[in-house]
This record gives sequence, structure tokens and C-alpha cells, in this order.
Amino acid sequence: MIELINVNKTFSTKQGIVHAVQNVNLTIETGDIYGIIGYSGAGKSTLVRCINLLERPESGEVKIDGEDLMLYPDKQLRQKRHKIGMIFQHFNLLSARTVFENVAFPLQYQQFSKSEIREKVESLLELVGLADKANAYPSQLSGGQKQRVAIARALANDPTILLCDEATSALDPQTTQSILTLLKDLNKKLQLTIVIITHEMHVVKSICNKVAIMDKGHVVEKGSVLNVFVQPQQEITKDFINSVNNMSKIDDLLAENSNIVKLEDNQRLIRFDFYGQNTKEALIAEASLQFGIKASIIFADVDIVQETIIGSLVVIIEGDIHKQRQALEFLSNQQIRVEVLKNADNLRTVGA
Amino acid sequence: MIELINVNKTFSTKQGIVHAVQNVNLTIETGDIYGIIGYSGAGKSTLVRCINLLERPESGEVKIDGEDLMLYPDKQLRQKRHKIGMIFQHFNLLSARTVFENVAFPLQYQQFSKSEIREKVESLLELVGLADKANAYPSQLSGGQKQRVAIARALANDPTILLCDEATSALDPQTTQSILTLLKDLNKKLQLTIVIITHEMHVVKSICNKVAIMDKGHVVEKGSVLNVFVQPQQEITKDFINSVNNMSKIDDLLAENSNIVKLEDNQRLIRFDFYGQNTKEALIAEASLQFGIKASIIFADVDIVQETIIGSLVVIIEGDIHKQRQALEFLSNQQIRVEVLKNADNLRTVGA
Amino acid sequence: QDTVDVKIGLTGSDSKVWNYIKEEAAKEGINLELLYFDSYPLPNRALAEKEIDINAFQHHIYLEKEIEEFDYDITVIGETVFAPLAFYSEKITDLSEVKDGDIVAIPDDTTNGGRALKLLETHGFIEIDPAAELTPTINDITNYLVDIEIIELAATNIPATLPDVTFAAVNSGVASNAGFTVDQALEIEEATAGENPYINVIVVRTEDKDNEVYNRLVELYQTDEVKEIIAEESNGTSVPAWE
Amino acid sequence: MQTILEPWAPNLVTFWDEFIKSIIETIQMFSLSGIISFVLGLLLGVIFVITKPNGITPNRLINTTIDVFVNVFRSIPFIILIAFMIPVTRMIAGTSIGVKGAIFPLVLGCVPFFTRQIDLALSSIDPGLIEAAKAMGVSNLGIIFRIYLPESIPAIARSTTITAISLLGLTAMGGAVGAGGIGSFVLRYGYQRYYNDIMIVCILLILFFVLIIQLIGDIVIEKTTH
Amino acid sequence: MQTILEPWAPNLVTFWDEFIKSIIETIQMFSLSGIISFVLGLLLGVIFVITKPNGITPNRLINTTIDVFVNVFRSIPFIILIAFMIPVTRMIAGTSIGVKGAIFPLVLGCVPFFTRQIDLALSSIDPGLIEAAKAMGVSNLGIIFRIYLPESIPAIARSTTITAISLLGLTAMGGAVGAGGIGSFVLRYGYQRYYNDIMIVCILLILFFVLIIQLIGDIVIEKTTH
Ligand SMILES: Nc1ncnc2c1ncn2[C@@H]1O[C@H](COP(=O)(O)OP(=O)(O)OP(=O)(O)O)[C@@H](O)[C@H]1O
Ligand SMILES: Nc1ncnc2c1ncn2[C@@H]1O[C@H](COP(=O)(O)OP(=O)(O)OP(=O)(O)O)[C@@H](O)[C@H]1O
Ligand SMILES: [Mg+2]
Ligand SMILES: [Mg+2]
Repeated sequence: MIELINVNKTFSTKQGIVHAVQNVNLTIETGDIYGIIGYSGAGKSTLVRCINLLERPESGEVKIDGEDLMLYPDKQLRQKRHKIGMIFQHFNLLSARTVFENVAFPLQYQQFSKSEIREKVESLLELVGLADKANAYPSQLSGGQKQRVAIARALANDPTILLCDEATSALDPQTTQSILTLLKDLNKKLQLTIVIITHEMHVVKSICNKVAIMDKGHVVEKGSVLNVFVQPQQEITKDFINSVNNMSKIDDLLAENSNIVKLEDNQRLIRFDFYGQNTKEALIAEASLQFGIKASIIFADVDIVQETIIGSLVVIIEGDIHKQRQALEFLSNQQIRVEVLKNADNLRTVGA
Repeated sequence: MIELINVNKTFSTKQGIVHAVQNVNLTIETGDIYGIIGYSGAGKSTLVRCINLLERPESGEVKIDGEDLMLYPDKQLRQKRHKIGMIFQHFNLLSARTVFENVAFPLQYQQFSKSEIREKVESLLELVGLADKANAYPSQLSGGQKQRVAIARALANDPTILLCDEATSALDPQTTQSILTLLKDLNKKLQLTIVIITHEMHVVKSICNKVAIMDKGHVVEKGSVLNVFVQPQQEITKDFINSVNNMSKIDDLLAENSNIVKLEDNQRLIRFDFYGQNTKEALIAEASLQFGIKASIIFADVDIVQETIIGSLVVIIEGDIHKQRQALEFLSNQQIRVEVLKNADNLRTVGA
Repeated sequence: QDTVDVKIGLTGSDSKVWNYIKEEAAKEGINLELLYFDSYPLPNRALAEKEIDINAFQHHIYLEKEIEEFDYDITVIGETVFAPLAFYSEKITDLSEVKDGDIVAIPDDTTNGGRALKLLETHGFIEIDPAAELTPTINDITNYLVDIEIIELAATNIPATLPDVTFAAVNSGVASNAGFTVDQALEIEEATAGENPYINVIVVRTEDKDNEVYNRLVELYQTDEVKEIIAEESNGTSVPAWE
Repeated sequence: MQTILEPWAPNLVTFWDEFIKSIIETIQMFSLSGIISFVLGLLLGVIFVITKPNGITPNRLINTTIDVFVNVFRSIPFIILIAFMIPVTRMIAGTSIGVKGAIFPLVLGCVPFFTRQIDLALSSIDPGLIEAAKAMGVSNLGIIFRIYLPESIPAIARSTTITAISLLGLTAMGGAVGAGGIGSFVLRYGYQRYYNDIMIVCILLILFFVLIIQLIGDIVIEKTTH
Repeated sequence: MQTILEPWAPNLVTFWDEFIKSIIETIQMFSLSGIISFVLGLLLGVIFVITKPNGITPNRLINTTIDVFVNVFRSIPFIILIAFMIPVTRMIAGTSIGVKGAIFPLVLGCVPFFTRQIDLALSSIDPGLIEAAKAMGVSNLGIIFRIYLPESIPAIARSTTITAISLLGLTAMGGAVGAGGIGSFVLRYGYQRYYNDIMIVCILLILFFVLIIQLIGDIVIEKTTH
């Protein structure tokens, strides 16, 4: 378990003091995959670097399994760090060593034999798809290859905690997916605790169980991914959630008055948001049948987060106006959030 | 217009020769926003670096507006490069200069006055949201802030061609979106030609008009984004397209036999893929009404690419088996691709 | 036959003489090791501190000054050569042509510099505080009779820089090495053999004053063969100091 | 000053005028040859770096020439170099003696060393920066003046400090051609005449100069490291 | 050999034995003091870098001590340093003259310089690498031996080359304590006696040594730059 209690970290520059992390409280349970999101410059990297004390907070406590790291003498801190893997935003590979040697680095001068190291490193390189680059030097690698070396290196020591600073930002979606699958596997099998800074909400959705949102040094929202996704409290959280689906595009289309959202008589543009098991009951289809309403989907984003369906639809509905209203009421009663985005001109005058 | 004709680039290392780019032919029209995607190590960066001859291809021609850059003497090449902005994968900011000075760099020693430079740089920093960091040094910036400085610098000289190597990989979705909007604006207003390497398919979807897919040094597929998205020819392309929606998750769920895809009697799990105007006619809703079928959405991804709706739905349908079959036939005739992913046990025996 | 090892401290390059003596000594079972020091203050110190057994590089004046300074218990057991200082010039043919504002170059080491000043005094250019005895410095000049500018530089560089000065004081060794001959000199230091303080000497620790081997080396030096070598080597600018 | 020093450093007081003169000579030699060497060494160093096979404008001939020049002049013992160069010095400086005559040999002794130091300093620059400048169409001259030099100021400052201190050491040899200087002063009086007070004061004085050079270097490094 | 040389370099042939002896002396002085200086300088340089205020184990006292040591010993003219150190040399080496007596002063003259060079070399390492090692729980010793040193081998090789050539220059002063060597040989015959053949041959020989040092340095740099 990682506990950050009232952590503050500032940088003093000639232009004044930068409060990179302010009064942050965060508890990361063993076995969590904890996502950290936030705008560029929000303090995510700094916060994560506080966990292994690469940045020493000015105040606050950094506890791992109940023990305050800040009180540790150097040697003990180093031992603790052996079990905290870290993937840096800028990779920090050793330029004088080959890919193999970089990954082997954390294993050297420990209890491992040469052949054990070789086996371990080779299997890690296999996992990240770089077996053929074992003897290349970092300067001969592409950006994504460097990042994968960094990932393999962070995992070499069988850490119990893994800190990832945008660990997949330079990777294509397939490689990202395979890395995420790998991390999730390790998390399940070995109870590996993972803290993962990411800009890709789908990363949060696909592997995190908890998430914290940072803004200007503060953690403004945190909780289980499902809760945060379903009931975001802060504007910034909503923005992040919208970023992952294409719902926000509807606003642009409306603003542009695109053809797609031009409505004919008796049509309405509606947004539905729903989550949980009730979707399985095909509520919208039922409403459609029951009230004789035709609905065509403009945007849809239905996804499964932690075994739960959550989704949004933007549809144009068409049919008898009264039936429409009944249908919408029916759906609202089923815990579906209904929002009328636009009415056809004729409906607007009627004032529906 | 940028033309790459039969371009080859190899690196020789101690481990042998790496064919980074092989026989690539690519035409990028003026005003294009050309996306380049591919797995890590596919040769994307190398290819783009061939455009401004940072890497000199071993063979082939690199033409800009019909003139072969490879034949240019140094001075002329430099002049050409003045008008080619580049955003590097690793930013390459000058550590001894402030943010302001970095952005001003390409403007110095040209015809601009001091106040013009100041104005230009300040407006660019405003655009990328770094006005308050003008006097900070790169070492005092977060990863995303560095990237934004690099973007501002690449735009400073009013380039006619902009080469972006994962220009938004370190940015949060909001900042990414604002940068993309900025690029699209510049593209529209100034006919700026943009070549953009990215791993984020939604970047391709939202701003590119053309896209090329690279694999092991080759361009394996290219064309308009719509064509490529609607009718991907290569497996790798399909993989990339799937990465952006969550359709591929259904396979995992099926493999896991998740609760969500457990079917009751007379249910079928179906995937629809469709694009174009016909969706507006609410075909699925119509089928549902017409044949009395209830459909509940499991996954949905409906998006607009180049003014066209393209989408996929995974739904569970329920209802009379014969009606179901009729409904599916009806939809198939409407140019909707229908794929039955799973039948309920009772249907399977019937052999539907 | 027993051999005895002797370490001798030398400077500069009169090695032809010493190579000869080394050969001769070897015949008598004396194994002479030649150690060349490139700096003057060390050989006496090395001798006093028993790092070497004997040295031969200095004249009486220098030795006296060193003994006075450090109380070295070392003493002369033989004289070698007299190497007179001389004035040379490329600009003038006689010292009488020297006028106010002319430049004279002198060696920058203590003893030769002092000698040069003394020589300048002898020829009526300057007056020196008598208290400075035989090793005066520029500081000891009490009066300039001709308003010359004295410039001190490495003795060995003086011949090469001759075009840049009016005239210069040059050591005999340096002069002969540079190819100057005695008859080119404007003036030469008086050579009064036997009592001249600038005669070079062979020195040992006082306790070894009567050491047979060391005295034998002196004898080996003071031979006609050596005289010949010296004459040949120095173009006559060095004069053997024994009869 | 002199009266205060009298009891502590009697010899120094005796040779006070020469002492002051030697300080001035050292400052003259050091500053003149320092400035010239800095410019020349920087120039050669930069040319050396950019003409390397992987430099921005590879040129085997020039590169090798500089390499040979540096090695040859670093091979010749400085005292011999001074003597060797006397005719050339006379041609260039009009005289081969005095402070004026010392400048050229000092420059010749210092430049090859500084060239190597500059090579060392510039070699630590991230190649990505050179690439970025190239991509922006910056000329080779621009790359030198806008990337290489400004980006390596801290390293150049370190190199310059080291070289300056070495040069200060070289000026001690200025005495060989009658240029005087503290080094020659301390050799003649402190060392050859065993005036310990002069020895100590001079070494402290040189140390003081060294510290000033070091301090300036450190300040530049501090101000330019971000 | 001698007979072939006779017409070209008559003086050299005359002093052939001394010539050969001087080469051996130079090699002895150079290699012995070189190895010792390399180890000590590397040690001091590394300690200096890690004890800086922003180093991995800041220690003002040690850092300042090294700084002062370096500056003091770089301030003292080498010839004076030799004389100063005679008693210490005798204590350490048993004698203060000859090759044996030259080693200690040479080391003392070389180490401060090399320390500065190592500072220069290590300062060019990306701080991110140190950080990565810290994050992995690597001890300070580990950071030195597994990051600082291996990552800066090319820079250290450059520094070592420069220092080695400077040391070769210093060995020319070995003559001051009777250690001989080519430098002393060429001073006594080439320089003082104007035997041009000796001058030229010796300088070529030193140049040859310099080129070998340079070559070794270049090879190391090439092999270790990726
Ligand atoms: N300087 C070099 N020396 C040797 N090999 C190189 C060099 N630069 C790139 N390569 C190799 O060339 C191939 C293509 O590299 P490139 O950087 O173009 O890939 P990329 O498509 O940009 O990958 P990424 O998405 O990971 O950045 C890779 O296999 C890489 O290892
Ligand atoms: N060494 C430093 N000196 C001064 N300011 C710094 C330093 N490091 C970071 N900062 C500032 O602290 C703030 C937080 O930086 P941090 O790197 O934690 O952001 P981040 O959330 O990781 O951003 P990104 O997503 O762009 O990487 C930023 O405003 C940054 O400019
Ligand atoms: Mg960050
Ligand atoms: Mg790349």
C-alpha cells in the first residue's frame, strides 16, 4: 500500500515558485492499477516521482506499507527502491550499453547467476517484442523501441510497485495493448501495484481500477474508475471522459449546423447516457417498439468498464410527438439520462 | 506537393543492415494533412526525416513542388528547409535558451524586427498555452510543456510544410485537441501541408484527409482516410482501425465467456458495420419496428469521418427466429455488413 | 675485480668529457653514473643529502653562496675549466658605440647574471653596491653611467635574440654552442687562472675529501686528453684550469 | 604596504619594484596571449569539430591538418618552442624579447591545448540539437554560433578555466625571453636565491590569480547552466 | 641503425647511448607516473563530482578540499614544486633523484590537472541517467561504477589523452632531478648545444609518442561511442 499524506513539492525558479504538487492525499492499495490523469504540467510526473523520493516533498509523508520512506536512511531507501520499478517519460536509457545490457542493469550485482540474467532478459525482450534488437544501442532504436526497452528494464527486477510515466505514449495501439495486457497479467498474478500516468483515457478504462485527476498540483477527484466515469464530479474530469468518446463532436456539429444534424419535421436530436445492467434489457429498443418511434444513431459510444456497460448515444428520433414524449419519460424512469440536444423547427414552435 | 519516389534508406550497424525505409512511393498534395501510422520501428520517423533530407536516402527521389531536393546545393536546401517546420519525437529543445528564445530561434537572423518576433512568439505561446512559461528553461518544463514548445517553434517560421513526429504523444486529450484544431485551421487558412506521424488513430480520424500505413519499412496501404477506414485492405490496417474503437473487446469478452455476452434463448449477438448516409434513415430502428425485434447495444462506435458517418454496433437481438432472419436480410440489402458473432444455444441446434 | 659505484651530478652538456672519464674510470673498476640535472639548486642539495657522491657543475662563487645559504658540508677537491663570459653584438663593433637607450641582454640565472653585471661595471656602464659582492642583481645597481636598458633572459636564448638587442653578455659554453668564436667577442672576462672565482670545480662532501676514488676522478679529469676534448668542444671559449 | 611587509618579507621589500613590475608583466602576458589564444583556439576547436567525419561539414584535409598542428605543437617542449620560434616571433611581433616577444610563443603553446579542450567541450552536445537546426535550414555558420557555442557555454567555461590556469603556468616561462613575470621572478629570487618570503608570497599571488580565474569560470558555469 | 644514421644525424650517433637511455627513462617516468596519476586523478575527479552541491552525495568539506588542493598545486610552478617536495619524495620513494625521484612530483603535477579534466568529462552526463539508477536503488558506488564511468568513457578517453600528452610534456622537467628523459636530452643537446639533428629526431620521437597516445585515445573513443 502506498500512502501519500499531505504531500507538497515546489520548485523555485527565477520566475518565482512553482507549486508542482500541493496538499496531495492519495492511498494506493496493494494490487491497484492506479491511473493518474491531468493536463500537461498538472504535476503528475512530480507526484509520481515523490513516491520513490526522486523528488523529496517539502512536507507530507510518503508511506509504503505503512512505513514513512522519508525517515529511511539511504541504504534502506535503496533497498526499497529495488522493488519499485519506474518507467520514465524520457526513457533514460544508458547510451553506452546495448538493449540487453540496459535491461540486465537492475539485475546485476544481485543474487542472480549469469544464465539466470540472460534467461530473464531474453524473456522480457521477447515480451516487449525486441528480441532481435538485443545487441543494438539505444541510439539505433526508434522512439517506441526505446520506450519498450525502458518498460522491460523496469520489470526486470520483479518489482512489487511499478511507476509508469506515460509508458506507452510512443507506442502504436497494438504494442500498447500488448504491454497493457502484460501489465494486467503481472498485476493479477503477482499482485503488482501499478501507478500509471497517462493521457490516453482508454488506457485508464482498460486496465485501471482507480483513477485520480490532477489539476494545477491538486488531486481534484479520485476514486474507482467506474465511479469516476459514471459520475464525474469535476468539469475537468468530464472533459477527460468526453475526450475518449466522440460525444463532444456533436457540439461541433451543432455549432457548424452540419447536414448530419439537420432535422426534418417531427425529429429530435437526443443524447442518452446510461450504465449498468439495465442496458441489457434493450430499453431503447423496447421504447422504440412500445411507442412506435424510429431512432437512428448518430454517435454511439458504449463500452465496458470493469464489467459494466457504460455508454452514450446520440440519436435522431422520429415519430408522433406525444409518443416521443412518452418514450423519453419511460427511458428517464429507467435511469437513463436523457438530454434533448435539438428539436426540429416545427417542434420548437410547439414548444415540446 | 511532396513526392517520394522509390525511396530507400538503410542503416548499417554491427548487427547487420537495417532496412528502415524500403521502396517507398508517396505523393502528398499541397494542403493535405497526411497521416502516417505503423508499428513501432516500422520506419515512420526515418521516412519523414527523408522528406527534409535529415536522412539522405540511398536511392530514390525526394521532390518538393516538382524539384528534386537531393540535387539541391546546400544553400538552396537550407532555404527550402526554412519553410519546412519539423516537430521532433524527442523535442530537441535548446537547453541554454528560454522557452521564448527557443520559439524565436527560427525567426532570428531573418527579416523580422525585434517587436515582430516578440509579437509572433507571444501569440504562438498563447496558442499552445505556455504564455506563463516564456522565461522558463526547458529543464524546468514538464514533458507536455516541452512538446508544446517544440510545436510553437515549428510553426514560428510560417512553414508551408509541417512534419510532425508524434507531435501530441505527450499531451493530454484537451491540449491535443486544441493543437489539432490549430493545425487544421492553419491548414485551411494557409494551405499548410502537414505530414503527421501518430499512434493515435483518432488523430488521423479527426484531422487527416489521407493516410499511409507503414510496415517493416514498406508503405503497405495508403489513400483517403475514409477509404482506408471503410475498406481497409491489409490486416495491419484493420488492426489499427479496430484499435480506435472498442469493437475488438467483444472478442475478448467472447473468449472469456463474460456475463455480458451470455445469451438467453432466441438471442443472437450481432455486429453491424455501416457507413454513409443510409444510417440517417435509421435502418436498424426501422428493422426493429418492422420485424418486431428488440435490439440492445453492447458496444457501439459511430463516428464521423470526413463528413460521413461510419460506425459499428454490437447488439443482442431478441425475437422470433424467422423475423430475425428477415430483419438481418433486410439490413444486409441496405449495404450494412452483418456478422453473427454468437447464437443462443437453442438457435445453434436449430442451425440458424 | 671489485667495482665501486660513484654517482656524479652534472648539468648542461659537457658530456663528452665525462663520457671519456667514465670510460677511463671503468677500466679502474670505478662505475661512474652520470646524472644530469636541468636546474642549478638541486645538485648541491643532492650531494649534501647523500643522493649523489660528487658533483661538477658550478664555480667557486656559486658554491660559496650555497654553502652560506644552507650550511652544506661540502668542499672542493679539484678545478675543471674556466668559462669566461663575453659581450657579443650584431649591431656594434665596439663597446664605445653604446649610447643611452640601448638594450643589453644578460643571463637570467643568479650567477651568470651577476657576472654579467660585474662585467658591465668593469666596462663602465653601471655602478654596483659593493655589498652585493660577486652576485649582484639589477637591484644592486646604484648608478647608470650610460642609460642602458638591462634585460634578463635564459642564457641559451641570448644568441638567438641578439638581433633584438644592442649587445649581450653570453656564457662561453652558450657562445661556442651557438658557433660564436672568441675573436667575434667585443670583450671577454679576464681569465686569471688559479685564483679566478669563476673557475668550475669538482665538489664532494667534506667527509669524503680524501676519498681515493673521488680524487682519482679529479686526476682523470686533469689530463691532456681532457684538455684536448675541451678545446675541440668549446672552440677555445673554455679554458682548462689546471696546469 | 612595504613598511608593513618589511618584518615578514624583507627580501620582497628589497625587490619590491621588480615584484610590482613582474606582476604587471604577468598580467600583460596573460591577458594578451589569453585573448588571442582564446579566439584562435575557439576557432580551431570549432573548425576541428565541424570538419570531423561526422561533423556538419566534413573535411578530411582541414581536420587532419589541425590534428597534426595540435599534436606537433603539443609535442615540442615549451622552452624549446620558445627558442625555435625566435625568428618567427621577430617577424610577427617586431622583437623576440620582452613581453612583446613572449606573446607569440605563449599563444603557440596555449592554442593547441585549448583546441583540444574545445573539442572536448563541443563533443558533449546533443546531436539532436544540431539536427533540429539543420531541419530549420540554419546555415553551418548559424549552427556554430547559435547552437554549438551557446549550448556549450558551461563546458567551454570549464575548458577555458583549465586552459587559463595552464597558460598562467606557461607565462612563468616568459622569463626565457626576458619577459619577466611573477613566474620568472619567483624562479630567480625564490627558487635560485632561496628567498623563502618571495617564494611564498609569489605562490600565494599565483594562487590568487588561479582562484580568480576559477571563480569567474564557476560564475559563468552557474549562470549558464539551466 | 647507427651507421645508417651517421651521415644524417652525426651528433645523435655520438650520443647514441644517452639517447637510448633517455627514451627508456621517458617511458619509465611516463608509464609509472601516468598509471598512478590516472588512478588518483580519476578517484579525485569522481569524488569531486559526486560531492558537488548537486552531486549524488554532496559534501562541502571534501569538495572544497579537493578544489583547494587542485588549485594550489596547479598554482605552483612545476620546477618549484619539485624542489618543495624533495623531502616528501624521499620519504615516499626512498630517493629524490633519478627516475624514482621524479615519479612523485610528476604525479603531483599531473593529478590536479587530470582531476579537472575528469570533472569536465563527468559533467557532460545526462542527469536523467543518474536519476534512473537512483530510482533502481543503485548505491552511490554503483552509480559511479555503473553509470558515471561507463557512460562517460569517450569523454574520459578524451580527457586522458589530453592529460597524457601534458604529462609527457611534464616528464621533460624530470631532468631537474636528474631523471633524464628525452625532454632533458633534447634540452641539453638539441637546445643548449644547437645540435639540430638531435633536436629534430627528439621532437619527431616525442611527436611519435603523442601520436600513439592520440591514436589509442581515438580508438577507445570510437569503440565506445554508440
Ligand atoms: N541510427 C540508426 N542506426 C541503426 N538503426 C536505426 C537507426 N535509426 C533507426 N534505426 C532502425 O530503423 C528502424 C526504423 O526506425 P524509425 O525510427 O523510423 O521507426 P518508427 O517507425 O519511427 O518507430 P517509432 O514509432 O517507435 O518511433 C528501426 O528498426 C530502428 O531500430
Ligand atoms: N525542475 C523544475 N524546475 C522548475 N519547474 C519545474 C521543474 N520540474 C517541473 N516543473 C514545473 O512543475 C509543474 C509540474 O510538472 P510535471 O512534470 O509534474 O507535470 P506533468 O503533469 O507530468 O506534465 P506532462 O503531462 O506535460 O508531463 C510544471 O508546471 C513544470 O513546469
Ligand atoms: Mg510528466
Ligand atoms: Mg519514430
